[in-house]
Amino acid sequence: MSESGSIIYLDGVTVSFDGFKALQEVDFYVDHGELRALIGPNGAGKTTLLDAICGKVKPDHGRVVFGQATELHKLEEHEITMMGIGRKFQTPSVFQNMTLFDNLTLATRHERGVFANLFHTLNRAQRDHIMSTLQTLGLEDKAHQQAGILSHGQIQWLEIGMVLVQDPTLFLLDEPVAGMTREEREKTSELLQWLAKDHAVLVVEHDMEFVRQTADRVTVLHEGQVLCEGSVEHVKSDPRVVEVYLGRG
Amino acid sequence: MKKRIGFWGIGLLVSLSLITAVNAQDTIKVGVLHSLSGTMAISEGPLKEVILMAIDEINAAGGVLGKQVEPVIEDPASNWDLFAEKAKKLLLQDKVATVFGCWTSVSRKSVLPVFEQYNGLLFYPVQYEGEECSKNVIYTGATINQQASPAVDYLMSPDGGSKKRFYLIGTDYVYPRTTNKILRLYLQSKGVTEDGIREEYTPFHHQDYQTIVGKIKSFCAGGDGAVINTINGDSNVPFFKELANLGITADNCPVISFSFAEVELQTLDVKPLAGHLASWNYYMSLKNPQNFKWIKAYTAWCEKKGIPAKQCVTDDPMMHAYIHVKLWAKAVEKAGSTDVDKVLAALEGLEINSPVGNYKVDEKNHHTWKPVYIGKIREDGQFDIVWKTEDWVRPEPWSELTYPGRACDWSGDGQGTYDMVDGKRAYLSEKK
Amino acid sequence: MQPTQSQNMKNSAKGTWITAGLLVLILLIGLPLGHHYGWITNYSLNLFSKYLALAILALGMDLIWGYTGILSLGQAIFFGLGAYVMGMNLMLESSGQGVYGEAIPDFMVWNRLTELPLYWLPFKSFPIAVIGSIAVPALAAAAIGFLTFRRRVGGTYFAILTQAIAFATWLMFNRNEMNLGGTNGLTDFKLILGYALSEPNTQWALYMLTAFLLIACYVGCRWLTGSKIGLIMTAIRDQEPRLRFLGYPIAQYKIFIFSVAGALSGLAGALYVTQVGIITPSQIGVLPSLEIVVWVAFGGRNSLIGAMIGAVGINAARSVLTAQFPEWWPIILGGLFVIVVLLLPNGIVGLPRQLWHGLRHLRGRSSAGRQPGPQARQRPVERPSVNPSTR
Amino acid sequence: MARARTTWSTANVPIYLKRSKGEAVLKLTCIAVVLGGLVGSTLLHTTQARANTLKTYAQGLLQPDTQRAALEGLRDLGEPTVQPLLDALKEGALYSWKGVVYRFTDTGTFVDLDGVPLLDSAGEALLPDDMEPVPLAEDNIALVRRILDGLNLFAADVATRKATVRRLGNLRDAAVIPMLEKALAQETHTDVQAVLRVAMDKLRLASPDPNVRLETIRAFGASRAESALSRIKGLRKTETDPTVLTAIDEAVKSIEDYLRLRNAVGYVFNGVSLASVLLIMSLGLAITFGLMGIINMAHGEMLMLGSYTAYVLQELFATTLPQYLDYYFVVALPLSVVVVGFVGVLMERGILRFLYGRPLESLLVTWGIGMMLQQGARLFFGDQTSVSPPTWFRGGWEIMPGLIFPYGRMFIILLSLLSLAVVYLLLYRSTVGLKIRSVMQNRDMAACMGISSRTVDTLTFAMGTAMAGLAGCALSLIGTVDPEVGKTYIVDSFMVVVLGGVGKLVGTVIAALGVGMSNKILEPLISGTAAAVYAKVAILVLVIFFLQLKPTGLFPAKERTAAGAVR
Repeated sequence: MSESGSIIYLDGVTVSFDGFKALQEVDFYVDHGELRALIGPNGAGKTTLLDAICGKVKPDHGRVVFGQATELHKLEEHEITMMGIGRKFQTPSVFQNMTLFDNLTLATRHERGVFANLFHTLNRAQRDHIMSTLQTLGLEDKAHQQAGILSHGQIQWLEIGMVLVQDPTLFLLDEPVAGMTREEREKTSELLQWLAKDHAVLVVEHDMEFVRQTADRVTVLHEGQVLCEGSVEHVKSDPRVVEVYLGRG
Repeated sequence: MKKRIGFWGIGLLVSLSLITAVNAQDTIKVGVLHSLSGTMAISEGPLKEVILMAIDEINAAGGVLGKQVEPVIEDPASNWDLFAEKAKKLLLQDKVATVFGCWTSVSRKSVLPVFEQYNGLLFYPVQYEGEECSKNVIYTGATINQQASPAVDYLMSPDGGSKKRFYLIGTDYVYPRTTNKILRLYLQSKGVTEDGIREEYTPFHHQDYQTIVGKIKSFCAGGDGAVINTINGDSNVPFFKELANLGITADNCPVISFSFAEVELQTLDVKPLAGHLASWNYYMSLKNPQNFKWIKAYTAWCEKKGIPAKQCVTDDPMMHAYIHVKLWAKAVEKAGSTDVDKVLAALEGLEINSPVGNYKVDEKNHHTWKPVYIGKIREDGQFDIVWKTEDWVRPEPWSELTYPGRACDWSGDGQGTYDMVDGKRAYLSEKK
Repeated sequence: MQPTQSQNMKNSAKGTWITAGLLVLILLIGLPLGHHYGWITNYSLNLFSKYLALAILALGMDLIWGYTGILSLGQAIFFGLGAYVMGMNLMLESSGQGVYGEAIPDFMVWNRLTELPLYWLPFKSFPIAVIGSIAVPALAAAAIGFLTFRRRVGGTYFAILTQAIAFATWLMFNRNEMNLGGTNGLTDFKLILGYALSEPNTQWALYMLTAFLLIACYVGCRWLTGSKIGLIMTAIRDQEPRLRFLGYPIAQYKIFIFSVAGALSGLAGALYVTQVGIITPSQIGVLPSLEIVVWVAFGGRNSLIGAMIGAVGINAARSVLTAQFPEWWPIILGGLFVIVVLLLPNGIVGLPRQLWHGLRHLRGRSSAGRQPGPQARQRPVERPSVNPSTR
Repeated sequence: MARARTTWSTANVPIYLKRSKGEAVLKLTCIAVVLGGLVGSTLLHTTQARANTLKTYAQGLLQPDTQRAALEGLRDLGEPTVQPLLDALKEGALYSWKGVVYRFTDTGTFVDLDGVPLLDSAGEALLPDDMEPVPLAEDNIALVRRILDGLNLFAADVATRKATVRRLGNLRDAAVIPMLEKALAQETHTDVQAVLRVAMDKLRLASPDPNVRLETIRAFGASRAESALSRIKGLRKTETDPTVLTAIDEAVKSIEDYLRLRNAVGYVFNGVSLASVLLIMSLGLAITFGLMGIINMAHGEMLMLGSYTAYVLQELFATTLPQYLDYYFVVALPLSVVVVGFVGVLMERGILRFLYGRPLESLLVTWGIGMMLQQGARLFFGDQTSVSPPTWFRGGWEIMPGLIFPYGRMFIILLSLLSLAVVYLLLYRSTVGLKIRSVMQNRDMAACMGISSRTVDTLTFAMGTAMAGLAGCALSLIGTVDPEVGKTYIVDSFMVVVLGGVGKLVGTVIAALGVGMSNKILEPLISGTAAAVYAKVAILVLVIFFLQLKPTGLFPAKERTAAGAVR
């Protein structure tokens, strides 16, 4: 598979926190319209990899290339986001003191500069988009309630929704189903597959069950390096993976 | 919450009107405007005491014009902006006949417009930089030629060690700046060369004098140097401690200070200051009967007011503060009225017997005549008088050096400060 | 908790006009009438309009701290800058009337200056001075913001830095070499636009102007906090990282808000100096800056009305108390700090709601209504996830 | 009648009025008396007669035109007994009443020349209103001074002798050399002898004989005596003799070289000294801020409390056991730690623990507390008080001629190093420190391991404040003790902490050194009248710009999310 087809491409990326190498020389790519799962034991560097993509951490060396030739590692976080990369964090972070609607209003795709927003009010189209998003998430009836009152699962969805309304080309989802009930997981999984139709999605997840029913390709990270890559079955059969990961359940 | 604004507004107005509701018809109200809190309280507090004491004595002797004198005490809390506010209150709401108050030049400058606008009368008891001569102020404190220049003359005399080099150090505000502006010219007029004069200013409450004292040490090394100190308040402690530590003593490099007296010394660690000099019009240790009687009276007052004996000392500004109450009373009696203009007229050339001997208000310029003493600081915070002017010194609000031919005259149809322009008076007020 | 933004957006218009109307009623009609009928003396009116000027300052503080969660310990700098710029104009307006009767201000004479320093010249013109008194502080704020926010210096670090800057500014303004009057500051103003400042009429006009501007500023701030910017401000306060990954250039926003606050402070300063008649460095330093904080904290840091009440209330209290028992004032003020922060996280305007909350869940999660500071530890939302039968 | 005097100054001419008094007749009689006195003094020599002559001269002092004669008479009399008389004359305590001369004494009574007090019938001190003060004419002051000097050179008190010698030495008047030689001949005390020699050397510079000048200059050059520098330079202008001129240049050079070196050493010491002050203040902050993330705005006031502890103890000792006054400091040092540490406990237990995780709130609260403490101190102690250091901290160690390291400052340097060591050991080499650090990094985990995080919090905070207490007690040696003493260095020490970066002691140390040194090196460089201030400001600006490069300080805490600064 060629680099040109990839939407995100990590080229020998190394990230270290004084001494400790969270990522070493990682080469990694995701194609357009792909739904990629990223798995690995704790401290394998999964989150760090997402961080490296969305600019939360800067690689010590190596390149992070988005689309054809945009070098993300040279940009600020907000610039990266505006390139069309949406991130959902591991610990759900929404604006608890705002309504769901306001949460999404902030996320809605629109000029981010101060003066652009000084006199900005949502137009009908944007309102509808927000409401429909809430609908897909099944949260429309809570539209004007504080996010603080949502259940953990719903908060996850809200955050996913916030990524949705940004309408990015690449989704970065960090443990989207953590703390969800089985129903919620299935629903989330549907949602992701529906997303993957016209977006690239990169999911970090522990739950193999969920991974199997959602992802079409899986990358296994171990100690900051790509261990192996392929379909869920292929990965599961790989002895090294069994050794480092599944072996431990 | 909307109610609350109204609530506050009303509450405020009520409380204000309450404050203003002071009423007593058959007394003469006088204002006392000294900081009783904040950083200046230490110095200004005692002034309030002697003023009240003087008023007491006056009332005991039957008051003025047969009326009792009623002090209205305001506390501007060492806050320059509050001074203006409080002065306004005294003049407009309490309608006082006169105000005794202010210490720092800053506070005086900020109340000046108020007094001039409402034609009030202010007695100002502290030595100051001069170059001011308001119609509405009587300046009883020393002008520069009544404190600073005599000090310099003393230091340059063989008696004072015939000094040739002078390090002018002060706190950075109007008094030291103006004083040194004039002293510089004065020194030059006495043949002191440019490199024989150093000038430096530190902020209020400055603590770190290491470097400066280092400079002073090498400046004085020749033995012909002296320091003229206009540092204000607490900064003197680290300054003198540093001097003592670096072994700078009074006999090879005397420091002469203009801005602390007995009261401040009581609160400082005097040991490092001992032997250095000060220049004032009055010292508690002056050996004359009037002073002795006054101190006795004040000690009694302290006991009455429960002021601890340690703090019960008198100093120059206190003496002026006490005397200017007496001056005012005498003038009111002479004028037969408390009307400001009449009292001012009565004050011209008014003589009075004071703890420094005879003392009088100048016939023209609203300042006062008094002798100048150089004192040497003792370990007990008192002074040994080492030198005195032969007689009382004429006040010069405008120094001949900075403004040749400028003087001030409020007597008769005098209009205050004027310049002599080809033998004729050109009043500044006419320029405006 | 504060009213949610979207409600704000809807209600703000209505609410704003109601409160504004009330303010007009009290400040622009009530008090002037009272003054006209002599219930309120010139002196009191003048005093009160000083408080109103300070209320504008509090509005600025509320924007930056209450809404955006950035604690600036240097707001007094901008207040001072505005005041000094205006003061310079007043100084020049009444030049030649000083003690020395020279063309330059008195303090310059004893600072051995012969003519006006260059940077004084522009402020000879009143319009420039007015504009300057708002623009200069705003620019200063922008500069400080640019140096700090861009490098993501925030939270306590920002507080300490602004404090240090305030301290440095205070030191500098105290120097007479700055030719701004040193410790004495600028004072002894006589005229404004040729009108005598001492004239009751002038003072009345100034009062009306101040009251009007205060109301205008209030409406402006309400509009700002109600707008999308308002949302973003709150977002910065509560969840800055999240907002950053929504693609917002946080620094820009912080700088913007900080400058707006600076401009308000400057305006307040300009009004203050014309009415009090003196501005000294003692109004610039760390202490006054922190006092502004306590006004806002006392009034209610999530409410503009609260900020204004705080400013007027505490300053009124000061005038009264410093007259009665001055030496206790600092202790009272300090006590206020402790009490307000510990017990009234939303100030007095938040008190009713807070009590209500307190009653609501007695097992006093007293954290209710508290705004987590920008650095607050995330309160984990540990609740059993409910069954999402939302379809 | 008014009499204008021009001797006062050439440029500004204050006028000294003299109240008119004294009729011609009286004057004449006085002159007669004085003349008589002079005659008498030369003839009779019994003590009785001396007393009489003293009286007659005293009479002579009363009139301006006989005053000088009388003074000269007294000078030739050269007797200790004239001292009180002249002192009184000098300080205006000499009076005449009904033609008799009286001195007014500290006890508030008039005494005549034989020391007999003037009492009324009731035995009370009599203070007549028509007492005439005796003015001392301007041009006689020098004479009086000289007479008194003559007496002081042989005064019993050593200090008086030294002082007199020094002053005479500075007179640049070769005429006094014989006086000094006479004194040296009789002087027994070695110190005074040394002072005498220096004084005479200085005077010799003015000697007419070039050889004398030459050797004196060489001597000064060899001894590198700074005190002679300006004098020698002054000489250069007037000197004609070539050999002397070259000698002068050599002397000046050698002295100035020496001075350059000495000043350099001096600056370094000043820097270190300031750094130590900052360090000892910042340590406490570094603990509370670095470990707990609490900005203790009351740190300055904690310092103040430390100073007041010293002050109170001093007062206690002064009243109770004055003989051990010096030892108050020994007690004060540990006590201030305890007291202020305890205050810290109260603060933490009472207030701060409700505010963990909300640094801005705790910042405001601590500031409020500080404000109350400050004013409380002002109400209780008044505004200016100061501690006088124990005698063994007075003065300093003269490390090289003319350069003194004050003991007080050296002590503070030592103390700061000591406390640094203690803090280090406590935090990084002790179980307590281990607990502290574990709690600060992850309180829940620590709690699981059975560490009471609450106790640790209290302990840590108390430790921080205790350091401030220690600092306060130490700083009282070199500064004031007043309610605002905390304000002086607090901003700088905040800068030090920010600059050093939280969580690492070494950062604090280096930052303190950096700020202190650069401050003391800048200060002399910036000329003009405001060096001290501009240096301070410059430092603040530098720090702010430094934070542009390293927003988390020199040694940021090694966590994945750098604490506070970057978010």
